[in-house]
Amino acid sequence: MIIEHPLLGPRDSQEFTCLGDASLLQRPDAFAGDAADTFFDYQYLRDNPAGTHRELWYHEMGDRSWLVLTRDTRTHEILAVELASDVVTSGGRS
Amino acid sequence: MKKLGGYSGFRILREGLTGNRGWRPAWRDPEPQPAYDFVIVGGGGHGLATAYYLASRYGEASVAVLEKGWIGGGNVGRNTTIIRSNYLLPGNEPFYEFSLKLWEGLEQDLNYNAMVSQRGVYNLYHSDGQRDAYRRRGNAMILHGADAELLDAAQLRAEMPFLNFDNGRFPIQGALVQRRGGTVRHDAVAWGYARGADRRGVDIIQNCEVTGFRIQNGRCIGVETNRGFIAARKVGCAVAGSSSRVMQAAGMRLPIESHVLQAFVSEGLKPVIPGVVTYGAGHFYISQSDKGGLVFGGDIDMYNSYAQRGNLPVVEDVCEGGMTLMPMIGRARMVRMWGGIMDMSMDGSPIIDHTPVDGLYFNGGWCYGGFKATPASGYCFAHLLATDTPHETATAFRLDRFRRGMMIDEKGSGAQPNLH
Amino acid sequence: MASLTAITALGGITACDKTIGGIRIVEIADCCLASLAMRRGKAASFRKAAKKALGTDLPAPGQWTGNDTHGVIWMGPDQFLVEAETGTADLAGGLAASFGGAASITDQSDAWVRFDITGKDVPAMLERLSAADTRLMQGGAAVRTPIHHMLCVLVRRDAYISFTIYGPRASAQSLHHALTATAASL
Amino acid sequence: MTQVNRLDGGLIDRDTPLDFTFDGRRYGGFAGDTLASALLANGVRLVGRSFKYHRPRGIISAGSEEPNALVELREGARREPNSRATMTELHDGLVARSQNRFPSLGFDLMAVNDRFSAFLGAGFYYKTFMWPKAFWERVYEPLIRQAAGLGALSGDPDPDVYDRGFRHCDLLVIGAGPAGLMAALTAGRAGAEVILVDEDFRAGGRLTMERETVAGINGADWAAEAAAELVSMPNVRVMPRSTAIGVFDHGIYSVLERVADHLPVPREGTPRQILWRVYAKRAILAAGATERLIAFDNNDRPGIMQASAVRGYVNRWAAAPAERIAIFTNNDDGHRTAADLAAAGVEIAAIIDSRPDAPASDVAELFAGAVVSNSSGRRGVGHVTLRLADGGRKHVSCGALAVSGGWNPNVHLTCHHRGRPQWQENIAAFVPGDGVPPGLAVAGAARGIFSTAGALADGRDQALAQLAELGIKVTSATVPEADDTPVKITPLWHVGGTGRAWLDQQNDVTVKDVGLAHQENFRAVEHLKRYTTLGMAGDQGRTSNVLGLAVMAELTGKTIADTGTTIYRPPYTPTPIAAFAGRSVGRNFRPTRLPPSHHWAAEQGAVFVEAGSWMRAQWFPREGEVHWRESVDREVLATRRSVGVCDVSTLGKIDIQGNDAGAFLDLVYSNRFSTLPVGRTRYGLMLREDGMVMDDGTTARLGETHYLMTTTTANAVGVYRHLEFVRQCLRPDMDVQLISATDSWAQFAVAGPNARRVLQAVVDSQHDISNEAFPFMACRAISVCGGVPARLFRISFSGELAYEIAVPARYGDAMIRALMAAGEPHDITPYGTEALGVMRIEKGHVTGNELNGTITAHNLGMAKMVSTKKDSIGAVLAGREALVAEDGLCLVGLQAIDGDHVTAGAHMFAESTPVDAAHDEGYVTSAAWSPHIGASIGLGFIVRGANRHGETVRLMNPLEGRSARARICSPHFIDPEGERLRG
Repeated sequence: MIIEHPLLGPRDSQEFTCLGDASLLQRPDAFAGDAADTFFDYQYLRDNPAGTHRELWYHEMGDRSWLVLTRDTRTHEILAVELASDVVTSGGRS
Repeated sequence: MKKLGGYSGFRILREGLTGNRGWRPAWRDPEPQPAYDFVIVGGGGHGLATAYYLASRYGEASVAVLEKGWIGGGNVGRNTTIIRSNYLLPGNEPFYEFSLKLWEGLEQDLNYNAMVSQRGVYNLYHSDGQRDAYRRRGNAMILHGADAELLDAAQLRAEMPFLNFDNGRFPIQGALVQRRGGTVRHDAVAWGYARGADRRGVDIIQNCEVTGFRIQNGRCIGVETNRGFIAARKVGCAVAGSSSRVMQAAGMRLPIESHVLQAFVSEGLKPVIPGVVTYGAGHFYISQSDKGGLVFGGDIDMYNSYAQRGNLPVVEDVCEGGMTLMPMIGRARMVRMWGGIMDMSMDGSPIIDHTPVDGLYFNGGWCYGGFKATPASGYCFAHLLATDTPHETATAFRLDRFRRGMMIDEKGSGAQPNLH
Repeated sequence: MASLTAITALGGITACDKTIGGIRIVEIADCCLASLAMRRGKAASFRKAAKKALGTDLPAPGQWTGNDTHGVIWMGPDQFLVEAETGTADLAGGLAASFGGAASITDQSDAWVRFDITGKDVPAMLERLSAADTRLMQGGAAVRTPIHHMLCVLVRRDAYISFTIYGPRASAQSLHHALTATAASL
Repeated sequence: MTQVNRLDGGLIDRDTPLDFTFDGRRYGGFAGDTLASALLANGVRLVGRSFKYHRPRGIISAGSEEPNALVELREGARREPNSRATMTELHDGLVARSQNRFPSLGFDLMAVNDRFSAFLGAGFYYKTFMWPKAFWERVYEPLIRQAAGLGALSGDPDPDVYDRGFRHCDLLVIGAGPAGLMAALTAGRAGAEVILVDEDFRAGGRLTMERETVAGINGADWAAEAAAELVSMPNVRVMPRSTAIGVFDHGIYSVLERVADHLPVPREGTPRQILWRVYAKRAILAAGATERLIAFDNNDRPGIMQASAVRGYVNRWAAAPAERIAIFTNNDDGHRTAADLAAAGVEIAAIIDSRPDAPASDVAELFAGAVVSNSSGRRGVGHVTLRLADGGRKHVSCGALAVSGGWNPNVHLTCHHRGRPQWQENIAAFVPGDGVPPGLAVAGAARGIFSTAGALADGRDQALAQLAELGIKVTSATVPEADDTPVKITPLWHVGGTGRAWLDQQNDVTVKDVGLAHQENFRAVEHLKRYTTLGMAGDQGRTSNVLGLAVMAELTGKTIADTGTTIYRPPYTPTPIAAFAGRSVGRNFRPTRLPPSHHWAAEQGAVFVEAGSWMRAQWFPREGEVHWRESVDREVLATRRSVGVCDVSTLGKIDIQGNDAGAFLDLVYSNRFSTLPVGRTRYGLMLREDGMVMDDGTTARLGETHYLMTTTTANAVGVYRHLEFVRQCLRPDMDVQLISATDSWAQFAVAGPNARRVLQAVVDSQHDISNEAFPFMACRAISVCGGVPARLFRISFSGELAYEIAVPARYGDAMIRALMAAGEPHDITPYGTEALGVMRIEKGHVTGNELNGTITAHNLGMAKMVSTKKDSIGAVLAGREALVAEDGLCLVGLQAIDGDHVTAGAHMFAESTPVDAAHDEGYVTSAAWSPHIGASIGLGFIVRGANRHGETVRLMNPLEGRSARARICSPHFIDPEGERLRG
C-alpha cells in the first residue's frame, strides 16, 4: 500500500506500523463513576466494519508521526490521511 | 464400515471396474425447510463440524447449515493445514488436546480420508529465555495429557540437518516438538464433515446468505435469508472472518477485528521437509504437503481487511525468515499466494458462548488458529447448543472474560489484535 | 590522566573510505549533530531563533537547508537535526543558549553513523537500497526511510550526485555492509 | 550433434553455436534458442513425465504457460527443479535433466499408475487408505509422498545472491508485444517516465513468432526497431527478462528480473535475480493471450502442441517440432499455421477443422467438420485418428499435431485484487471484468483484441487515455499499418470419446475427472478446482481452466458465463522464494547492533550472545575455565566482593523534555515523576492500558523540564512508540518532546563495594561523588578523564553499591579501557549478561522472563506503586475482578533444597497434591546458580505466594523427566534492606 502522508507525500506502507481502530484516540475519563465500563469498551470492543474504517498508523520508519487513515477494508482504498495530533486538537477525536 | 455407499478401497475397486458410475453426491443440495431446531450460520469447517456433532453425538435430527456461497470456502479452504495442541494456558490446552484427539479418530469417524498426518510440529527456540518459555509450555502440555519433547540443537540437527545452524542471524538452540502434531488436507475436512452431516439428515444449504436475525422479546426465533425466513429454536453462528459483520445484525459489538493472513505454496517437489517447522526468530512456518508443495506462511498483514489478499511487505518478511532458516528452499518457486480473513480477538483466544440474545450462540475469534480447532470447536459448540452448558474443555471461552479480567493471552500481547 | 580517544562508528581510529566500482563510500567521523524540537506554542520565537542561530530558514518537510556553517534536516513535525562543522564546541549547549525556552535540544553527535556516497552509479545503487524515489531528490531534499530494516536519513544537499546517509550508530557495520555489497553488485 | 529438425532462417545466431546436455546426452543449439527450441531442433520430443500417471510428456507451448516441459537445470547447489524449458535461454554448457521418472525418462516404472487410472480418479485418496488406521502414516502416506512432487531440491543452501530494487514511473507497460510496444512508444514520445517490462529476452511478443508485416517491414524487425527507439529515450527504461508477477495495492507492481539466468553462473557479487518493486502511477497490461488446446482422447502425447507454439518454433527458432505435422483447429488460426509450415517447407499431414464451413486450404489436405478423436504412438504421437464430418474414421500419421482451440487473454494480473473476468461470447474467452486493480488498463490481446493492427491501435489508445489522466499532453501518435484479420471461431472444447482426454496436463486432470466431480456434487467452480486439482498446477490453469469450466458447464447445462471462473493469484509465473527474500537472509537477516565496547570485549575473548538485535558479551572466559559456570561464578563473586563492570548501553534511553514532561511521565508511569527532584532518579513501572506491566526502568530528572527515561533492551522500540502514541494521540496539548538517545551514549555499570573508588579515579576531581554528595539514586552531568562530558547515575541492578557512567558513544571503547585501568588495584572484573542475570535474580529484579505480558503490578507485589490519585495508563483496567483476586499469582523467590536445581519453565506444586493440571499452582520464570548463596535459586509466580514464604514446593519438569524441591522465600535474596547499595 502507499500512504499519502499529509506532510511527506506518498510513502510505502512498509514504513508504517498499524495500531488499529482510531477510537483509541478517545480515552475515557479515568475518574468518572463508570470508568470500569468505559475503559472496557474503549480497550476491547471494536466496530470492525467491512467498509470505511478509521485507524491509527505510526510512521515508525520515517518521521514518527501518528496518522489517522480513513481506509476501505474491502478494497484497501485510502480515502483520507490526517495527522493524529491534528485530529485530536481539532476535537474530531474519531 | 463397508456399508452401502461407504468409502473404502474395496469400493474404489468395484467402481473402477464398473466405470465409476456408482458414486453418489457427497452431499445433497436440499431446499430449505421453513423451520429447524438448529440453524448453523456458516458452512465452513466449524459450522459443518457443529452440525455433524449435533447429529452424530447429540442425536439432533433437525439441523440446517446455511452457507452464503459454497461450503468450505472460508478459512477451512485457505489455511496452512496445521494441527497441534501445543498451548500453554489452562483455558486453551484441554480444548486443543481434545481437538487433536478428535483429529486422530476423524477419518474412521467420518469414513473420509482427510489425510491426518502426524509428522510432528517443531517450534524452534533461539535464546535461553525462549527455551525457558517453551519449557513452561511443554510442561503445561504434558500436565494436560498432551505430548511434548524439548530438543537441544544437536538433537534437532540430527532430525533436520538442513536447518541453518551455522550461518543464521539468530542461533538455533533447539525446539519444542509435538510429535502428534502435523497436517490435514484442509478442503477434505469440510467435505468429510459435510458428507457425514448430510448422511445423518442435516440440510446443507449453499448460496443461502443470512441477512438478519429475527429477534422477538429478546429471543432469536430464526434468521432472515436471501431465500426467505427460516425459523429455528436455536441459532449458532460460526462465521469466523465475518463475525463482526454477522453479529452486528444482532446488535452486538465484538472484541474482534478482521485481519488478513497470507499463505504461500510452492510447486511440487520431492519430499525434503518431514514435519511442520516454525521459526522462533522471525515470522515463518512451513510444511510440505503430500502433493509435494511447500506450504508456508508467517505474520498477518497487521491492518484490518476483508479483502482476502495481502501485500508485499509480509511476503518478503516471510521469505526472508524462510531463507534464513532453511536456505535450501531458495530455488523452489512459489506458485501461489493467497489471503484469508482472520477473526483476531483481543487476547488471541476464541469465543464459544451464548450471547445476550436468548437462542443465539456465537463461535468465533479464532485468530489464525481456527483450522486445528475445527473438530473440538464443532463438538463444543454442538454441546453448548444442545445442552446450554459449555463443554468441559471450553469453559474459558466466554464473551465476558475481558470485562472480568480473565483473558487467555498465550503471547501476552494484550488488547491489540494484530499482535496475537 | 590522559583524555579519552574517540573511535569511529565503524570502530576505527580513522574513518573508513572505500571505492567500489563507480562509487565511493566515505565514513564521516566526528559528526557534530543536535536535535532541535520546538516547544509547544513557541513557533514564532523558535523560527526567529533558528534564523539567528543557524543563519538559515528551517526546512520544510522532506527538506534540508544549510549554509557554510550549519545544515538543518527536517526530521518530523516541529523537529529538526542540526549539522555543524566538525569540531564545533558544544553545539547542543550553544543552541540551548540561543533558543532559550523555545526549543528542546539534545546532542545527537553520537547517535548516528554518517556515510557520504558519491559517483556516477549512485542512482543505480540507491534504487536497490531505498523505496524512496531518489531520482526525484534534487538538491535540498532529505528523506527518513529504511535501508535494510534500519531507519536512515538520506540527504542530497546540492545538484552534485552525492548523498549523505545517516544510520543508527550501533548498526554502523550492518549499514556499511549493505552499502558496500550493493555497490559491488551493480 | 546434428540438429535434425533445424530449418533455415529464424532469429537465432548461427555464428554462436552452443553445447548443452539433456539427461546426460550432448546436443547442440544456437544463441537465441531456448532449451525447448533446441530440444525440438534436435528431434527430442519426450521431455518429462506427468504428475500422477507418469505419462510421457513433451513440449506444449513456447512461453511461460508451459505445463509439461519442466526440467531440472544446473548441478550441485544450483540445481533448479521444475524449470520451464520454454523459458530457459540456452547457454553454453547448460545441463538439464528430466524429472519425476525412475529409472529413466524412456522407461519409467511408475508409469504403471497409468494402467490403474480407473481407480485413481479425482479424489480417490479421500475414499481409501483408512484401514487399518495405523497404515496411513506408516505405509500409505510415505508411499504417496515419495511418488508426489516433480523435481527435487538440491538440499544445499542456494549459493546465489538475490536483490531487491525500487523503481518509480508514470506508466508501467507490461508486455512488449505490439500493444505494449505501441503503448510504450506513445508514452515515451510524450515524455512520460515509462518502464516497459517483458518476460521474453527479445521484444515483440507474437511478432517474433509470426510472419507478419508491420509498417511495411517484417514484424520482428519492427519490434526490434521500436525497442531500440525506446532504449534510446532517457525517460524510458526497457526491462527484458522481467516478469510482472503481482499487482499490489495502490499501483505497486512486483517485477522479477532474471539478471543472470541466461548465464552459467552470475557474475561475482551480482544478483541472480532482482525483485523490483515498481511504483507506477498508471499501468497498462499488454500481456497477450495464451492459445487453448482441445481435449480429445490421449491428447497429452508428446508432439501435440499449441499451433501458435508450432509457428513460433518454426518462424523464430527455425526448429520444426516434427518432420510431418497435422493441424487441428476450430478457428482460422489453424490455417495460418498451415501457411507458415508450408513456407518453411515442413510437410503438413492434414488440416482438421472442426467447422463445417472451414475455409479452403491450398497448402494441405483439409478435413472440414472433422475432429481429432484420438492419438497413438509410444513416447510421442505417431498418428492421430480423425472422426470425419460423415462419421467415418481416418488415421493420419504425423510426428506432431498443432492444435488451435482459440485464445485466452492473459487476464491474470487483472484478478490480483480478486477481480473476476467476464465471458465474451464472440471470441469464446474470458476478458477482464469487474475489479481490475485501480490504475491498471488492459490493451490488446490481453483484453481480446487479437489482430496485430487492433493491438497496435489499442496500445496507443490505452496509453493516450492513461496519459490524459496523468495530465501529460500528446501532440500526435500514429499507428503503423499491420495485419487486421478478424477472429472467427466456433468453440469446440472437447471431442467426446471413451478414453481419457486431458484438461490439466501437469496435474493429470481429465474430462472424466470433471464428470466425476459433477456426479459427486463438486459443481461450484472452486469445488471443482479443489476436488480435481484442475488449475492448481504451476501454470495456475493457464492451459486448463477454461476447458475444465466449459466441460462442467456442459454437464450442468449452464452457460460458461453462469458457471463462472476461479481467479488467479500472484505470482503470475512461479517465482523463486529466494527472490522475495533478497539480501535480508542468513547473517544479514536483520541488522546487528554492537555496543560501544564490542571491539574491546572481542579482544578480551568474550563469548557473545544475541540480545534482541544486539550482540552482547555473555561472559569473559579466563584461561583454565572449561565450563561457562566457572566464568560466571567468578564474575559474580568478584563483583560482589570488589568491583565489576558491564556494558549496559543496550538499555533504551529516551530523552524527554518540555514544560509538561513531568505530567507526561505521571500519565505513562504508574507512579509519580512530576515530584522527582532534579538530580535524582526513580524506578518507574509502566503499564499497558489493559493493566498488564509493559516495561520498567529508571528515569532521571536532569533538569526542571528535562528527564531521561531508560527502558529494557527488548522493549526500547515498543516503549518509544507507546510514548509517541501518548504524546500525539492522547495528549497533543502537552508540551513534551521525545528523542531516542540509545545510540548516543556508551553506558557502563560499575558495581561492587569498590565501585566508588574506581570511579573516583576517572571522574574529574571537581565532581564530588562521595556518598553524602552523591547518594543512592542521584544523577548528575559530570566530566571524566580530563573533560570528556559524562553522566553519572547512582543506580543498581545488582544490589551492590553501583553506578552507571555514560559517555558519548565514540568514547565508549576508551572508557571501558580507562575503567579497567582504574580498577586494576581492585581487581576489577568485566562481567557479561549471564552474571548480570545471576545478580539481578539474587536481588529479585524482574526482567522479560517475568514481564511476559500477562503480569500485573499486583502479581509483582507492586500494587501500591499504581497511584490512584492521578490518572495513569492501565490503572483502571488493572482493577478488574480477576486481576486483583486474592488467590492470584505472586512473585516469589525460590531456593532449591537438598542440592536440587531450580529450572525455569518448571511448574509448581504443593508438597502432597497430585501432579496434574488441576493442581498446578504456578511456574518458575528465572533460575540461576547463586555463588553468593551457594544454592540454586530462582524467581517464579505461585498462587497466594506472598503468604507462603517458608513453604516447600515441588518444581515439576516432566518435559525433561525432572523434578526438584524448593523453599519459597522473598525474591530479595541479597541485602533485602538495601544497605549495600546505599553504602
